[in-house]
Amino acid sequence: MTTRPPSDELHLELYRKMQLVRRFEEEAARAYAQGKIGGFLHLYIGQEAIAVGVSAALRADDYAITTYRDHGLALARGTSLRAAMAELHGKVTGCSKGLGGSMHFFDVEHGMLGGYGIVGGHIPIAAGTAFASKYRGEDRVTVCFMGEGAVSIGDFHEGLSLAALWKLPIVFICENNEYSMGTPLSRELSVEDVSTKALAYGMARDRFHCEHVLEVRERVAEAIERARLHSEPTLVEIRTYRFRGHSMSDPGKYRTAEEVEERKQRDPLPRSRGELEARGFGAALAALDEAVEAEVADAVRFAEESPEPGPELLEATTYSGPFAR
Amino acid sequence: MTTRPPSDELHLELYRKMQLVRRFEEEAARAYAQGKIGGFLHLYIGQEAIAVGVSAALRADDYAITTYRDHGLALARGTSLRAAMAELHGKVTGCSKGLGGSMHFFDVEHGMLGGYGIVGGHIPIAAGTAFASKYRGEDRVTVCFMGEGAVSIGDFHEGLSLAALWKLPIVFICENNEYSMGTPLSRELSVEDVSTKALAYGMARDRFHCEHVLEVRERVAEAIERARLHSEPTLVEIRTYRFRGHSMSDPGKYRTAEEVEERKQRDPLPRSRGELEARGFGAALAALDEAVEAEVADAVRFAEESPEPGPELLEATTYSGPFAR
Amino acid sequence: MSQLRFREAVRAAMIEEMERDERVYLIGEEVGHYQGAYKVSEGMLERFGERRVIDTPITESGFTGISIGAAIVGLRPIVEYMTWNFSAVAFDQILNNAAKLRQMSGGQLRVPIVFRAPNGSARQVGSQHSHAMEHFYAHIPGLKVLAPATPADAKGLLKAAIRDDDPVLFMESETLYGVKGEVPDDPDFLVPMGQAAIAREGRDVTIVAWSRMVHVALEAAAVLAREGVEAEVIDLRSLRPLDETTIVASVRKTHRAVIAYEGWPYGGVGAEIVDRIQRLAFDDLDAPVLRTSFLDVPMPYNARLEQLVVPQASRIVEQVRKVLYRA
Amino acid sequence: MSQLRFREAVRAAMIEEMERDERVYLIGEEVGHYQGAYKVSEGMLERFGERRVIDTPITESGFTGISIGAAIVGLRPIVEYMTWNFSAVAFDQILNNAAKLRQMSGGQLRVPIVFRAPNGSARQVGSQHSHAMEHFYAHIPGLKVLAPATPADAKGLLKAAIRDDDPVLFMESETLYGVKGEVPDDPDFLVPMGQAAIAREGRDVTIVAWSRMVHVALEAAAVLAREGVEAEVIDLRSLRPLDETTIVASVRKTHRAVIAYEGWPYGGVGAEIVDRIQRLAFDDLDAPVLRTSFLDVPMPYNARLEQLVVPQASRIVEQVRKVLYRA
Ligand SMILES: Cc1ncc(C[n+]2csc(CCOP(=O)(O)OP(=O)(O)O)c2C)c(N)n1
Ligand SMILES: Cc1ncc(C[n+]2csc(CCOP(=O)(O)OP(=O)(O)O)c2C)c(N)n1
Ligand SMILES: [Mg+2]
Ligand SMILES: [Mg+2]
Repeated sequence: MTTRPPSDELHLELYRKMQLVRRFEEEAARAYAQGKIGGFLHLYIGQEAIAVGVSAALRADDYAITTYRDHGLALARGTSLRAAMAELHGKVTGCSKGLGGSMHFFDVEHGMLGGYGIVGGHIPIAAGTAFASKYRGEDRVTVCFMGEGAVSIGDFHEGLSLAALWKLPIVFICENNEYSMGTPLSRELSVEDVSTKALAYGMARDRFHCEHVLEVRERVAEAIERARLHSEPTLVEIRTYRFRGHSMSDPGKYRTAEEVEERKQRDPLPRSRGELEARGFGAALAALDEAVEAEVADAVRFAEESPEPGPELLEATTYSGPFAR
Repeated sequence: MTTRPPSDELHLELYRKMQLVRRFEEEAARAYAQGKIGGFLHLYIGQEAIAVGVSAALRADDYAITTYRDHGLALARGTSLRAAMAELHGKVTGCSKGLGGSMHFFDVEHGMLGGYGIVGGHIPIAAGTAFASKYRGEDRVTVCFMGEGAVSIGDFHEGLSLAALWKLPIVFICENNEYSMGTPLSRELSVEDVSTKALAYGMARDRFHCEHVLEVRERVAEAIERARLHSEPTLVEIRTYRFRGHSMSDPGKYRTAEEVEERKQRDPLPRSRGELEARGFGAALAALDEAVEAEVADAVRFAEESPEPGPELLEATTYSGPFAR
Repeated sequence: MSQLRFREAVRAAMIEEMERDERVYLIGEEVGHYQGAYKVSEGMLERFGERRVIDTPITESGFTGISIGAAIVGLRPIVEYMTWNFSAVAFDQILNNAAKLRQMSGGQLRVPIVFRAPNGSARQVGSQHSHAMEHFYAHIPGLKVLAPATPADAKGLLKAAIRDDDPVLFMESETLYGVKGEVPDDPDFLVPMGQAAIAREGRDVTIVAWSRMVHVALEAAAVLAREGVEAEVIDLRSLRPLDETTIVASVRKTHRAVIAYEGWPYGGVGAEIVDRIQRLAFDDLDAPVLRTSFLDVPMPYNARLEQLVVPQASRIVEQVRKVLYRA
Repeated sequence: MSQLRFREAVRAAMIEEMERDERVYLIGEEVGHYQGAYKVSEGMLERFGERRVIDTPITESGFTGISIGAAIVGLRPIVEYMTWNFSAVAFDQILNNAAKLRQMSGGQLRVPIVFRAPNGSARQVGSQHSHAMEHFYAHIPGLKVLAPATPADAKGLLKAAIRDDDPVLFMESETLYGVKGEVPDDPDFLVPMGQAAIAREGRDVTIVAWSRMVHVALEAAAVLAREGVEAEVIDLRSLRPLDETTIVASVRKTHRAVIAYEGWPYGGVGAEIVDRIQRLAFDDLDAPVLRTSFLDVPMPYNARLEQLVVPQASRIVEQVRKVLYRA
């Protein structure tokens, strides 16, 4: 076997990650429909190129934080499929011991500092991790993901105001998927270009459509470098689209089937696959896909067979020290 | 006696109002030092031309709302000196029956919808009064005053976001006096030009130094017209300076005596007086000043002699209906 | 009378009051085009138009403040939070403006506004989405807090709340929305605030509950009946004002009380009720008043642990046995 | 031992811990260049520099969240609010992140952070600036809440809080800042959380108080002594964890209890203490437990009405007479 050029190697690896996230979530949706997973389940399907592309631009010790739509980021950063699927099943082997659930994936070892359920609330938290890096004189970077629905809320403003004032090493990534639940951009924002918010803070900004995982990686790498080398924040708006409902319980009546179909034509995942096929990696892709299937199946089995968390965890995870009653 | 040109008539009247506010607060400061007034007392001295100029551009039925630094606005809108001074003395004859105090002047009859103590908290409230005007199809306008210290907080962002999205008939007036308590602009804002915040909302904006009460009136009148005729909000930043401490308990060590002196040279109040003198109104001014002195003295006497609110007011002002315990 | 689900009763109350009074409007996330995150406002946008059924961006503090502002100049807003959890970002507006504006203004202003949303635990929605927020708000003078358990009370109390001149917080429950019941059609059917209902009569012990927990308390009462214990179940309906008269009358009869509700044990509405009972019926009490509430931890996602944290009928039964010294 | 004012004791605790541990920093409005709105942090900027004594814009939710974020990755922030009132705009951060992150993360994270500020009534600062915020926060599992009454306890408890791995809310009082007392100099002097102190021994009635009200309770006890009533005054110091052992032991001895504190009557810490006493010392109680709190209204500006709303020694005395059936 000849060695592949590094760029193809990378592209294959990012394809694999996207495929992993996609297939993981498809199986999660199935398990949810079977009642094996409860609560809310917000799928990332359609947006995988963002978490995967951004993660590829990060160093292993960088911090990442996101919303309740958090499976993709956790997997992209390296959380095992087993730990992720077990978390959805509420098992103690899950990345948050089955206490967090779909919306609250945490995996500190992989720099995944969590999925958060209150829109905007995690933005100051993310700025705080960047603050800590700067305080300690480290060159770690934080990336903070949010939906475009978050940009009108107070914590967005306070987080960005302070990040700009204190020049924190952070990249804010707004995944603008055009809908906040059922609300389209036009009913959400007086200026649809989210990146203009950066002007108010004198913050660097970028804006592009998510069409290719490698482009995501490259564009965001610039912002990450700005954070790492100059300790300056950036607001990056990435236009994207989610193919599924807001969560599993959303029938998605606010969009036409044509609109969704049209967007699926621009799905970055098959685009990467197509390109890689065209470059002669058909066999490699088939092998990758097969490995992904095996990994997902293994994760489901693992999750189903894992034990549940016991009640002794409740108080021990409420306080680190003695329980305060 | 010959009739004066209307512009001089107006200028004299606005001079009188500024002088009224200035002398009212000087006497309030004296009463505070004597222990006759308690709590916080935030003086507006130096900024009078703003409340007076803006109020001159308003219709009597327009709404105005501001912060705890609220004496100037109440008096400019028509609250009697008696009611204002009695409020500071905690008397039942006060504009808030002695229950509100310095920070919470309310005078609904004069469209003074209050002084508010939580920085930024009144901004959505103000937007709500504008919302109501639009809802009812009235052409009333709301003006909402705030310090530049308020622009980083969440409620500023949410209030302006919604006002822009819903095209509410409101004018946001940021009185940028360069300090938020002891914090100078440089430690508060990454972009010192507050009006740039409007870009994030696609909102009209204006920005100028408060040098002349008539200019304030004219410039803000444009924004008021935009609100009244087109139901569109504006963010107006007016640079100004407070000559006293943040409140009576602030020694103001964060500014040099020279800086304060230099700013006092640009005090709009003596400037108006000077101009009017030069236009031959010396005698009229003297009469005005004398009337102001009498009015202030009367207000102090009234306040001192007024009765205190009785305990029966407490429950009756907590609920409109039966007390809910 | 009509058979309505809880969500339909809430909707009927809103529709009737909006038909009656032009100043009433509904505002919140997804209340309009989406027909409500839990379909409570289904059809209302079509009926009343965008002027009166208003979709908002995610700005709870903003639209709360805006509606308080609209209320002080004469409108009568109904503010829907997608769930009460999200009111936490609007906490200051509720505490410092809704509850205080009347008093700060020396009585010049009124704040006729209703805040409503589903409250308490749902199913496995986890730590940040399972709060019982009444425990924070009932503490605050200037506010009223309602928590009905049946469709009829939901309709009658919500209509009373909308007609009230003070801020009223109205607690619904996702898990109750599907519950059916008889609901009066009379457009002037109102349930007065501050009056509890006796959901079940009994002589041996008083169980005080509200909202969803009334149904769980009735389950517990059925179990207890099989043991020969006749529990009186009080459906509070209104938390502030609190109907201490009904509670005390019942305890005078039964001499024992258990309070069952969602929410954490430290303080809150439950502790307040304990205080009133021990203060107003001290000599009638044959046992300490006990409570059944959430366990004292954030809500876990795992279904079994969640069931452990949320009060079940069996836990109420246990507490009743304790106050009867049968444990 | 040194004679220190309360504010100096708080400052000494911060300085010692910041000297000891590089990860500790102080953040808030006017804590640096201005030397603290109430001069608590006077001199600290000069000593530690802008890196560790950080002035913020008015963004309570922002700098609360930032400090929680810094805490989960290993720093140990001290967050000062200008007063606790302003924490209301950061309520969601405290409720949903500070208190929950450990549990949501399955125990992976710790949140070693201290929030501190003056709390309760000051003098005529009116409706929006006079909140006793402990009643909201003590309800929340995941948080600890302290409220010392003396300079020594302020220092010892604050140091314990800073060294603690969980979020601790520390309630000071503007009206206590000038109070002097003996304070140990030992840099390892810590007061353990969850242990109440007996501020005055007595046998006839137990008065439970915290923060500023301990001093008012002692005043009341002095008045009562003249009537031949020996009141035991418990200075709680810590509200969560709550030292029910000390309270119950005292009530077992005195058979009567009055709770005196700032804050509204509905629910809150006061009601929780009532619940614990009636639950754990039911058979020892000779009278209902009574409370002396704020009247149930927003704080009025007028000085006389404010004094009426805020508990005075005379009101405590009255309640004591009632539990002694001497009223
Ligand atoms: C403060 C708050 N308000 C409301 C909600 C309910 N909610 C959850 S997700 C969501 C929509 C968010 O949309 P967006 O930010 O665009 O992210 P997306 O779901 O598209 O990824 C809403 C309204 C919440 N979680 N937090
Ligand atoms: C949310 C909140 N945080 C802090 C305070 C305390 N505080 C009152 S006024 C003030 C400074 C405000 O400055 P600015 O907005 O510039 O208005 P100015 O006083 O200059 O008129 C601060 C920090 C408050 N009232 N509300
Ligand atoms: Mg979106
Ligand atoms: Mg200022």
